[in-house]
Amino acid sequence: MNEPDLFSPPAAEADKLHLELDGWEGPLDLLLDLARRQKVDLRQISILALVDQYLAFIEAERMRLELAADYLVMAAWLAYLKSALLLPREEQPDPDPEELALRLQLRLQRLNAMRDAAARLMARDRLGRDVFARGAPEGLRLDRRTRWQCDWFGLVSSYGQVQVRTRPVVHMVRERPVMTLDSALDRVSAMLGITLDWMELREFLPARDGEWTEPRLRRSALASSFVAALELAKQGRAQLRQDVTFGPLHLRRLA
Amino acid sequence: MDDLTRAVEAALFAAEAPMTTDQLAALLNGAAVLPALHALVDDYAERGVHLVERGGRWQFQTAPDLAHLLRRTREQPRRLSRAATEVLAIIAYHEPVSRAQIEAIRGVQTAKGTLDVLLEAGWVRVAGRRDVPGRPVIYATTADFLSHFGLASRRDLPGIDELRAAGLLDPVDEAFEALARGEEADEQGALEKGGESA
Amino acid sequence: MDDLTRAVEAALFAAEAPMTTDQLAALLNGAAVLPALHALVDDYAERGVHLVERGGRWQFQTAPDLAHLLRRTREQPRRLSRAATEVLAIIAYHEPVSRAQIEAIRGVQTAKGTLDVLLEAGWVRVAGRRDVPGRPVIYATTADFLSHFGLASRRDLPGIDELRAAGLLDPVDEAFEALARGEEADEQGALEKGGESA
Repeated sequence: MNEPDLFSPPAAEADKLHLELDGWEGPLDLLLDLARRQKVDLRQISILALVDQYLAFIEAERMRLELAADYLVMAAWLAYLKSALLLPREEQPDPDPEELALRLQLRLQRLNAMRDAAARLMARDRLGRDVFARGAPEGLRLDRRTRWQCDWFGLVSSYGQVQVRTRPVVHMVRERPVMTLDSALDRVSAMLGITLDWMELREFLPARDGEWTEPRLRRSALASSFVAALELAKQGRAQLRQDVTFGPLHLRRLA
Repeated sequence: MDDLTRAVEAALFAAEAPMTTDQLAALLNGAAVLPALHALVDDYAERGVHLVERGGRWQFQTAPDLAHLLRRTREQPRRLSRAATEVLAIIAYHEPVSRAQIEAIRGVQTAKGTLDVLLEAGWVRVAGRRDVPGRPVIYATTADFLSHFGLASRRDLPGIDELRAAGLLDPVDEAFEALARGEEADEQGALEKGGESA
Repeated sequence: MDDLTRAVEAALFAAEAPMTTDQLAALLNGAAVLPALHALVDDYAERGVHLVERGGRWQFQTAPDLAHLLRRTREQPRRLSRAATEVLAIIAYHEPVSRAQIEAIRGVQTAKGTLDVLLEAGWVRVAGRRDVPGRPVIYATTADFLSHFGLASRRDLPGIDELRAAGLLDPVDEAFEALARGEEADEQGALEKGGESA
């Protein structure tokens, strides 16, 4: 032992440990508890004595309970630390065991500081336990009231809308020239009978003269002829072909 | 302030309900609390909080003259819904008018809430009951209505001819669309379109 | 007592929760309430009820020395487990702090329920995420925490200045580096005897 000050014998050896493992939250907690039993400033604690206490405790408890793995891991690590610390200084392995011991000491100090802080916090005059807020506050009431908004124009125009909506309305449906599906069907099937060649759908429409120049009527004729073509294809009387999407539609008689 | 008075003060402050002198005494190991109560009443007499006795029970309460500070009203502006605006317009043009008449003119049923909103806004009042079977309530506009809309009297409302001249009797697609979308139903809850009164 | 002071007194008395100076000012038409608050603190200093500031919020509460009289009628607040009190202390003294940091100090994993209890009590809140890989959630204390433990601010945490001065709020690595560099040779004198720096 080359550092006798740090590794002095435990101050409170007399404390016999009759403790349940459940009492601690993990090995660090147990170590801190053992360290506190030395009744010295944590900065002057003997790490070696602490290690001995921990190992002795684990050994004793091992007989009685299934020790949690982390307690055993800590025990193994502390056993290693102890043996490293006991080596002559020049033979000490890397990492430096005294550095490891110091780090352990720093951790214990920090946990100890927080444990003390928690105790002091809990001992304060606490609201609802030691001091009390007003038991039955009257409350600061905030009444919300809606201020409805509407302007003159909104009022008057909505009356106009009511009048418009409820006034009797006469609907006139203007007659429109159309090519009916029946006449398109007759026309397309008659024309298919003339040839076996492919014909573009538009070639089935009536020639552009007289009323057939009227664009709306032509659109109607095209639509009806298209439906007629589909109908004939369905009946197995015609064949349809379209080379590209939106391209011209061709049809021919199915022999 | 002596310890007993301090204790009485704290006990009443923290109490969830007014306390009798017996309750206070029991809490404070049988002390005679009445002198402490009277000392506190005097102490608080000029403050924002008073100690008062009501039916043998003691409690702190805020000074009555400060009530206006502790009860605040916040106004929230909100646009009148289309349905409510229509009902208001119909009442204004046709008053006094019953709910059934309003529905006949609008061509749709009117949700209960719609009239309530107008009553709450202070623009419509109940103007009695019509002397017909069922004695339906009839509605009319108020003086507040006139002043809100800047009208000297109901005669200032534009007539049908003026509405037509202003283009306000042209069909407004929007109005139909709104109805079709059930906008009123959203606003008014249980509103049903196309009521039987049409 | 002037009217503003009376009004502040009444407002805090009636309020269901502690109030900030801004909330008070808003209630009292923008008045400068701080002088009134300080006057009231002095006024109540010797009474059974005190006016206190907790994390920027003001509230009346009973004097701590009367606890023994008032406690018996009350339910005890929930007892926290030792784990929960330690976690709470670590969060309060180190905030904002991640779960991993809490666990590094305690040397043990934190059970799921432990943080939940503190969050549910309203003493701890999630204060965002740390901008490091994994973006861990970080925790901090709340204004209710300060109220409950009678702290005007985190600076009032018992012993926080001493802990900070002693480096006990710094992580082990930092403390170790500092010791290795001998920067804190004076404060940590005792450690040097055992440390490798001797």
